Amino acid sequence: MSSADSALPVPVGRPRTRASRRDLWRFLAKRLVAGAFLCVGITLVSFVLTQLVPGDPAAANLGNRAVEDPAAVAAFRAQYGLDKPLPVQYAVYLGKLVRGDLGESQQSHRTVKADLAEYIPATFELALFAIVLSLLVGVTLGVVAAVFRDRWPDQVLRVVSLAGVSMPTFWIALLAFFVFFYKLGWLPGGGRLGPALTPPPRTTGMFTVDAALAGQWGVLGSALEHLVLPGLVLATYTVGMLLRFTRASMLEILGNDYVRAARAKGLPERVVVVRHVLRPALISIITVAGLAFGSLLSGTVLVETIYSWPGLGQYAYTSAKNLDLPAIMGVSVVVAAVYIAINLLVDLLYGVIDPRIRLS
Amino acid sequence: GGGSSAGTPASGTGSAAAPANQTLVVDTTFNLKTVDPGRMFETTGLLIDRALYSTLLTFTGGDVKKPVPDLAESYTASPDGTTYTFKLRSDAVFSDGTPVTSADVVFSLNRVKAIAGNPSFLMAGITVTAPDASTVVLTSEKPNPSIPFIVPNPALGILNSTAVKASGGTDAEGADKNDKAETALNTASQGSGPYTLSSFSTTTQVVLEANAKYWGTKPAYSKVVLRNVAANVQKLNVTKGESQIALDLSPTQAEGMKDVQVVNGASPNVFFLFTNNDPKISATTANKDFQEAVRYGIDYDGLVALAGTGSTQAAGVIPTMFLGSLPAGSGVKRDVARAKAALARSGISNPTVDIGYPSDFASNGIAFGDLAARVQANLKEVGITVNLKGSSVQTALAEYRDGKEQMGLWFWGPDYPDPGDYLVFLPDQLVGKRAGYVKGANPALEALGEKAATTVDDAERVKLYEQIQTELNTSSPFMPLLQPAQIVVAGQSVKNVQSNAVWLATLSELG
Amino acid sequence: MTGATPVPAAEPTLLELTGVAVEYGRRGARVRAVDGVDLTVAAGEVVGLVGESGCGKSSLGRAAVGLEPLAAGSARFLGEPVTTIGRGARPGRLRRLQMVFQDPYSSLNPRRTVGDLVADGVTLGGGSRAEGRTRAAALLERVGLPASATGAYPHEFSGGQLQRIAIARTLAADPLCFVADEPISALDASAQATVANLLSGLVRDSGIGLLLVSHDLSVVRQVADRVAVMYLGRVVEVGTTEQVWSRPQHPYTQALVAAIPRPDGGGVLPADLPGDVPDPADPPSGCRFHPRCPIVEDSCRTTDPRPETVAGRQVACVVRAAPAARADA
Amino acid sequence: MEPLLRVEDLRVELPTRRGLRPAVDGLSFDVAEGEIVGIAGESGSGKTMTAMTLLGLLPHGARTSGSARFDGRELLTLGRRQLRDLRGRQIAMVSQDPSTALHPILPVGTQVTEHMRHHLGLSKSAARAEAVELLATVRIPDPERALGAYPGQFSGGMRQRIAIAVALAARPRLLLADEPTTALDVTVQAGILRLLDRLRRERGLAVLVITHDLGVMSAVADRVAVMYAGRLAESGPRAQVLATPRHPYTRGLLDALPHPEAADDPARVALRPIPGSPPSLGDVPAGCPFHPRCAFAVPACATDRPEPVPVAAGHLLACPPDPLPRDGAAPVPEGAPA
Amino acid sequence: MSAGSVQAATVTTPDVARAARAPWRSPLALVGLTIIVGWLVLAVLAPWAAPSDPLAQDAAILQAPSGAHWFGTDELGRDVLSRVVHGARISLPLAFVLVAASTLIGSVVGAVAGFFGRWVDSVAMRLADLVFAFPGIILALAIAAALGPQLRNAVIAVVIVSWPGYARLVRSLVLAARTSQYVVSSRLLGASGLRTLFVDVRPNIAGPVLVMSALDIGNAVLLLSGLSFLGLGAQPPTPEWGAMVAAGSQNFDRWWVGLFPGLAILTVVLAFNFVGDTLRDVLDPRTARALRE
Ligand SMILES: Nc1ncnc2c1ncn2[C@@H]1O[C@H](COP(=O)(O)OP(=O)(O)OP(=O)(O)O)[C@@H](O)[C@H]1O
Ligand SMILES: Nc1ncnc2c1ncn2[C@@H]1O[C@H](COP(=O)(O)OP(=O)(O)OP(=O)(O)O)[C@@H](O)[C@H]1O
Ligand SMILES: [Mg+2]
Ligand SMILES: [Mg+2]
Repeated sequence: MSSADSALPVPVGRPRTRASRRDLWRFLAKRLVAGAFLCVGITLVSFVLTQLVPGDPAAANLGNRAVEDPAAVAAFRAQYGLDKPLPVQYAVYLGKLVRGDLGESQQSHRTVKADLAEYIPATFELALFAIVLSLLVGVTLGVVAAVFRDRWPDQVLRVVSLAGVSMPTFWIALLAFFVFFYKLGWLPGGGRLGPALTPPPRTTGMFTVDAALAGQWGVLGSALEHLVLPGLVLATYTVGMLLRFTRASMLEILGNDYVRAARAKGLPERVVVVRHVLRPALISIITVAGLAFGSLLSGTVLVETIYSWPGLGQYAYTSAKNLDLPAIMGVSVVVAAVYIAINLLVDLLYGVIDPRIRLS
Repeated sequence: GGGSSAGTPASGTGSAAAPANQTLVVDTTFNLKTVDPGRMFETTGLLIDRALYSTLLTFTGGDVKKPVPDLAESYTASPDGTTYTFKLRSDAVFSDGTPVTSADVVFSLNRVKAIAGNPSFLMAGITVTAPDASTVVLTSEKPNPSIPFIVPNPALGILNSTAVKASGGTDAEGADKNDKAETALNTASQGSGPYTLSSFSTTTQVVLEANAKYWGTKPAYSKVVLRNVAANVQKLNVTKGESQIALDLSPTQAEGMKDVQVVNGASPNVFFLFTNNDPKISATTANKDFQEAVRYGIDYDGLVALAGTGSTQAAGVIPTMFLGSLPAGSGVKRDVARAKAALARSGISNPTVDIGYPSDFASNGIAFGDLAARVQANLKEVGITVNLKGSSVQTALAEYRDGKEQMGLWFWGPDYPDPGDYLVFLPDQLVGKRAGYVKGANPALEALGEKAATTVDDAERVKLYEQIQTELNTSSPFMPLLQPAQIVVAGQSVKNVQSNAVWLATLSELG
Repeated sequence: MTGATPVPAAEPTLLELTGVAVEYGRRGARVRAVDGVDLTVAAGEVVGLVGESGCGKSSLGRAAVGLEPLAAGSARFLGEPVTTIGRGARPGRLRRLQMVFQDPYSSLNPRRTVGDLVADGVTLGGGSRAEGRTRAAALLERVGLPASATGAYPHEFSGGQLQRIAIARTLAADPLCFVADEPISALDASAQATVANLLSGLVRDSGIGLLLVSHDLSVVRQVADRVAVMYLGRVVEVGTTEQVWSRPQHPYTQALVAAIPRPDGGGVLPADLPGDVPDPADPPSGCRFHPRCPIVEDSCRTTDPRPETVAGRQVACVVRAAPAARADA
Repeated sequence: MEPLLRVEDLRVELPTRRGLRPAVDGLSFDVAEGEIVGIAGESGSGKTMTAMTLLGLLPHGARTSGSARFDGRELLTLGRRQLRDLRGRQIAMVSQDPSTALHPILPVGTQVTEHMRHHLGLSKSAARAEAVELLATVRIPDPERALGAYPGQFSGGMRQRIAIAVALAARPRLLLADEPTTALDVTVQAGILRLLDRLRRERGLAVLVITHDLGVMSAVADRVAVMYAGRLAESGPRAQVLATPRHPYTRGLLDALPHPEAADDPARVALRPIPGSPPSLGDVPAGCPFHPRCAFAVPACATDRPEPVPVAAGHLLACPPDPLPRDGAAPVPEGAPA
Repeated sequence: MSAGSVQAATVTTPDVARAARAPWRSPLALVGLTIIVGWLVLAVLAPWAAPSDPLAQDAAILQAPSGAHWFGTDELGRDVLSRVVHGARISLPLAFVLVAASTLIGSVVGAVAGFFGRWVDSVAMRLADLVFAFPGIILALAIAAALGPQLRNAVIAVVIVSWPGYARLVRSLVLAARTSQYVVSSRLLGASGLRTLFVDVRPNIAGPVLVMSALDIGNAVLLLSGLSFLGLGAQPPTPEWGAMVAAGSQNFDRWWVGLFPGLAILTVVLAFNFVGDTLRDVLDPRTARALRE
């Protein structure tokens, strides 16, 4: 062989661990700052929105008689700082927010933080159950649809997924409730636990987890039983969404040269599909899963109301109805924070899955 | 006197006595902010606080016409109706075992007043004193014959003053800012009632446990779980035995239920319509002939049918179960011809008016939107065009309270079970003003009202209130429509199920 | 062959690039893709620009027509500066400086008819629609397509035809000079030949100046009068096509020429140039080619060579310049 | 003895909207051990489909006929399992674009070893060791570290070397190289061509090189087949086909290229494109598919399907008129400028 | 050199033509289209097609489906079938209006953001972020609560919630198109940025936007009926499907009151999704991608 063929050493792109770690921190810091601004924006929007409401929080939260009593109204206004000019109210709110104080709910007479601490885990438990379920079912079926592209399983799944995203959540929730609880009696209706049971000692606030931690298997069973119906209902939309999307991104990737190359290597089809196709497809699936989580939160408003699930959705609904300003703003901040966190998580997961992002 | 509020069980009750260790599951749609009596005035709070706190007087079963002894074994009223002296019983103790004294009563009642919260109006103009450890005197500035009907209110439940003070409670001036006991009271109750608070959430469930130190008859159920459940689900739960009591079913929902007791009480809520008497708001609605046209144009029977079995036409503004109510059947009857004649007399051609109502609100299973639509249809037959202007309860309430609605469709729920609470409909009073019914609109009626407010004698009072209502039914801008049914549905095992007009049901009486 | 002399610049210079630099990226991570390039294009002249992938040919071409801002240096067209394209319309005088892109499929709007696309060149210059239409038909025939093509959409044509349409579109603006960025590398062999012939024909017939960017030296050789060879953002050698092809001076040019396989059936393996183009963000010190250079000397690692005349053309190589300088002395 | 790969009268029909259409039609060629055979032709002439047929990776609904025997086994009728065992292990592929042929998010190590372990049953460490050796063979600097790196961290030329390493990992006997250098710079291309040449010499690897670049063909192939519209136009030893092409299409391809051999010609000769463009799948003209573009076409060309016939030792030609001179001089078709 | 001939011209296929042919290729789209047309016809002919006045309370309440009342009667003795049929007159036009409004607003904002860039872009996109950070129904809830529970306000709420999707899509398409070679070459020929926006970019955006709108109609129907279900949209006695389901949910065992309006929602949404999904396959497989950027 000619000497010219002896390649000179060429720098292989070296894994830039140190630099990339610093970049990671910078990236995180940037996202967090942006997130903080978003949160402030959100509070401003919800503040303005609630001011638009023609009603009066005092009227909404004081009784019929008390509202006619100037002393009671004044006391109420003073208690919630409603006697101050609007910009001051907002500034005071922001000031407290920075210190982690979300104010006191006018409906529950508790700090919004305490309320949220109770409701967030409930919703998180439900949403997590639903999203995990959707990911398992949606992604699996999406893979099946892609593998069987244009053949009957694909056609069937196409209808299934479209049906999933077309179901009115509230209707399917009622239907499921009626059928599985009332008619068949297979599953309990509403609530997080059977009435005879006391919630497990609080660690995470998620009954299933807490019950498991405390070893209270009966409670765990009941908590799981209660999760099933609302969880399934909540998941119908996201299963459809993820199925369709998984199929699309799988197909996009199946068309790539590197998949053909993997097949040409004689790898078993399972390895090709899982390692060479699904893995890169996960990058976009994760994005959609993040979006799906957002739509789940929307779904919780309806589902929690129907299933008496004491969570964020119900809280948001009742606060909006009662013009409970601190609660509405608290919910908004939390939801925005969740949104930011999920986006961040999605971005970080990209890095885990995709070395191109991790390394650049 | 009117219809009995004590319902009769729809079907036979179970025979076996409930075992002492049984749990009672009660489903209700929570309207609950707190169980601190000083701040509480919502339906669910009343239900719970009745079980947690004893009051000076109380009502038993469904009878709210007759206050009976609770912590006070007896009381006397001064003839002028300004001073009420209560004698406390000696054996009553709080749940921590300390005896109930007059100091606790004074503290509790003063605290309600000082906090200036929702129930503070109950104590308006009333001062409380304790001449000795077992005597409490309530003195009112004006004669106040309602006091025996006010003190049973669970908001006036008697707190263990020592314990409450220890957790930051105060009855002094400035309690609106300084009283910090609410959180503590939402964690553990400090009362002498049949139950104690075991766990509390304003949205999920509240658990009560029998008060081991209760001085009265021990309740049958050792534990009560109140769950926040929507009415439609309550029905399923109680049918399936998942709960024993459902408190919020509408008549329609309760119709035809099998294997449960349906206790069909009457609700003290009176739905009414008003046409604004203020010509500045609407010259049309302020017109007397127009008002008559509306009054006789409405199909009261149709509305009652709409409200479902158990509902009745409200003969006057005072509900049947309260003193002074008009006899059933004495209400206005529809007379389309008369209505048309009145309309013709008014000289207004093609009257068009807006009607305001809370469109997102239903009470006793009746949606205001449905009622309004009915009213619209009724009045159309008379020749009046009604535009439905429903809005969210908060928005509508604001308009209503500001007296801006041309026509309004609302209900009045009693603050306490006494006809005195219904003087608000008179000119220049709370509700009267909302309908533009101002001072001087009916001087004779106003005089009657003043007299009724200070009369102590029951027979006299009944007469006065009947007169007032008849006058209202003749010339006021108010048209009482109906009194819906208040239904308690209970499983077969529960005994002594009665519906109470003030606090829905007395949990400690259930067997 | 005597031609060691540069092509006399008898024709007026149309495009003049001096010290052009193009940078990408944000502060902190700036990459200098083109670094101080001098180049001219005269009327009726085809200047070829060759080099390995990523060496900055396209960047230079884009900068020359005002599609990239200059980080340094100047680009002048007919003596006036080429302004970078902004949000508004390009100044009218620059309309005669145009560009043809590599990918014919993406340089024509798929939703518009070929006729409209070509007529753009006329109407955007203030011509009427009718003028545009007649001109479009004429130009399509000029590039060898039937006038009836005006009614069709781009997807109805093959790559070679599309490239000719793209050229017709450019011609509608009556360019004096244009830059063609790899106009034929996406095409089949025979379509390549068609388009290459079309381009060189245009230059000869209309006296248009052409800067032809290509990574394929053999194509450039076929079409260009002069060739500039780029390496990592710099021009390392400029000379007549003949000089560069037959007697390359710069070691990089030599490697480039030697690596071209010849389809003569001879079975000769082309010579290999080991290594890769370094990262432009972090160019080697001294001569940028020195890590891969077969004739590297110590001074190459430190001295950044300036273009000097070697054997009748400009070469930026310390080693090659040295004997020339000695000879000159 | 039969050569390693013998393709005879291969026909591949692909599903189109208008039904099955032949993408490869009556193609025959051999590849012997240690031999590099080139298939040339314009875009769409069926080169890639030929390779895919050999791997059993045709699109859904494709139909094949004829025969393709590898080491005596008929590939066209092999079952899915057997085909899978053959792929990578016996016949491997390197495809055109190194930036897409390697999986962007799997480490190089995985891509080199996964099928090695599957086919050869090697342990993880053994496979790694072999992979290191292999990467060294294809001249990847610092192979140890390269195993943990991702394709994106390498330049185009390096990636193609890695792709070749991946193809060679399970020690195949035949390498299908589909335009292995098209996306690369000439300098890098030279390195890859040298690598292929070395592999065949050192390992006795048989290589089928698919390309439209006759320069590449000329550099590495021992024998050359030229395809047009799915049919064989001409095939034979490299020197014969490229230096003295007999088919007008081969000639046209050569003329359309820049003319390095005219290096001494001071007056540059204009390139001579083949007029028209290749037919698309589905409307291949009857008779000789090239006849509408052929300067030498005779009436019979439009009707009679030309079959490849031997015109010299190992030289097949599918052009009955056989109009070109035998000395390799460029002919002058009528109408062309002298 | 010879003149290349124009290849046998397959029919020119701009989007509209392709979109129009889409349903005939896919049975699902055909089913969807049939359902939509069916509902539209019902909506137009409702006064004649419905057996009775949707507001007339003249039957016995809560009767099970029977020959007289195919879908039974509701809690006020109204004919459920008539109400479901009349519901189409509310949901369908509103869904179209809604999507048209969001599309218009979103496209304009997106185009302006993409075209002007810099702070205009930042402001528009931060606004969009703000909306995205709220789950749709929670924001709609807040808006509907703030403006008051009325169908009109619910529509406004849904528009506010859904325009950012279009803005992002259009912006990303504009950004992509802005650097595309055909836009650049127009720019070189002297077209201003604005002109290319209309001449070159707009037709290329139409497809994806159309797909998104088609897929969004279903979502709009869902969101709107969800708000009505919660009591924040249509008010009684309006025969709106979501509100009817809510009414039906008050009496679970009288399943017919809520089942049929729910089915109506499902069929309409499903039909639009069938059509939208097919359109996406035909017009733009990458809408979903662009959406995320
Ligand atoms: N828009 C851009 N942003 C950042 N870097 C860029 C951009 N365009 C080009 N570059 C970088 O600038 C350098 C020169 O790129 P350019 O496209 O000019 O090279 P080229 O010679 O045209 O290459 P090719 O032959 O591959 O087209 C490369 O390193 C490239 O990565
Ligand atoms: N999946 C497919 N389905 C239908 N037809 C196809 C498919 N893939 C390729 N074809 C068609 O088959 C014919 C042969 O394609 P092939 O890819 O083999 O050509 P090629 O010679 O490799 O061309 P290129 O040089 O462009 O790679 C072409 O007309 C092509 O359009
Ligand atoms: Mg380039
Ligand atoms: Mg190919």
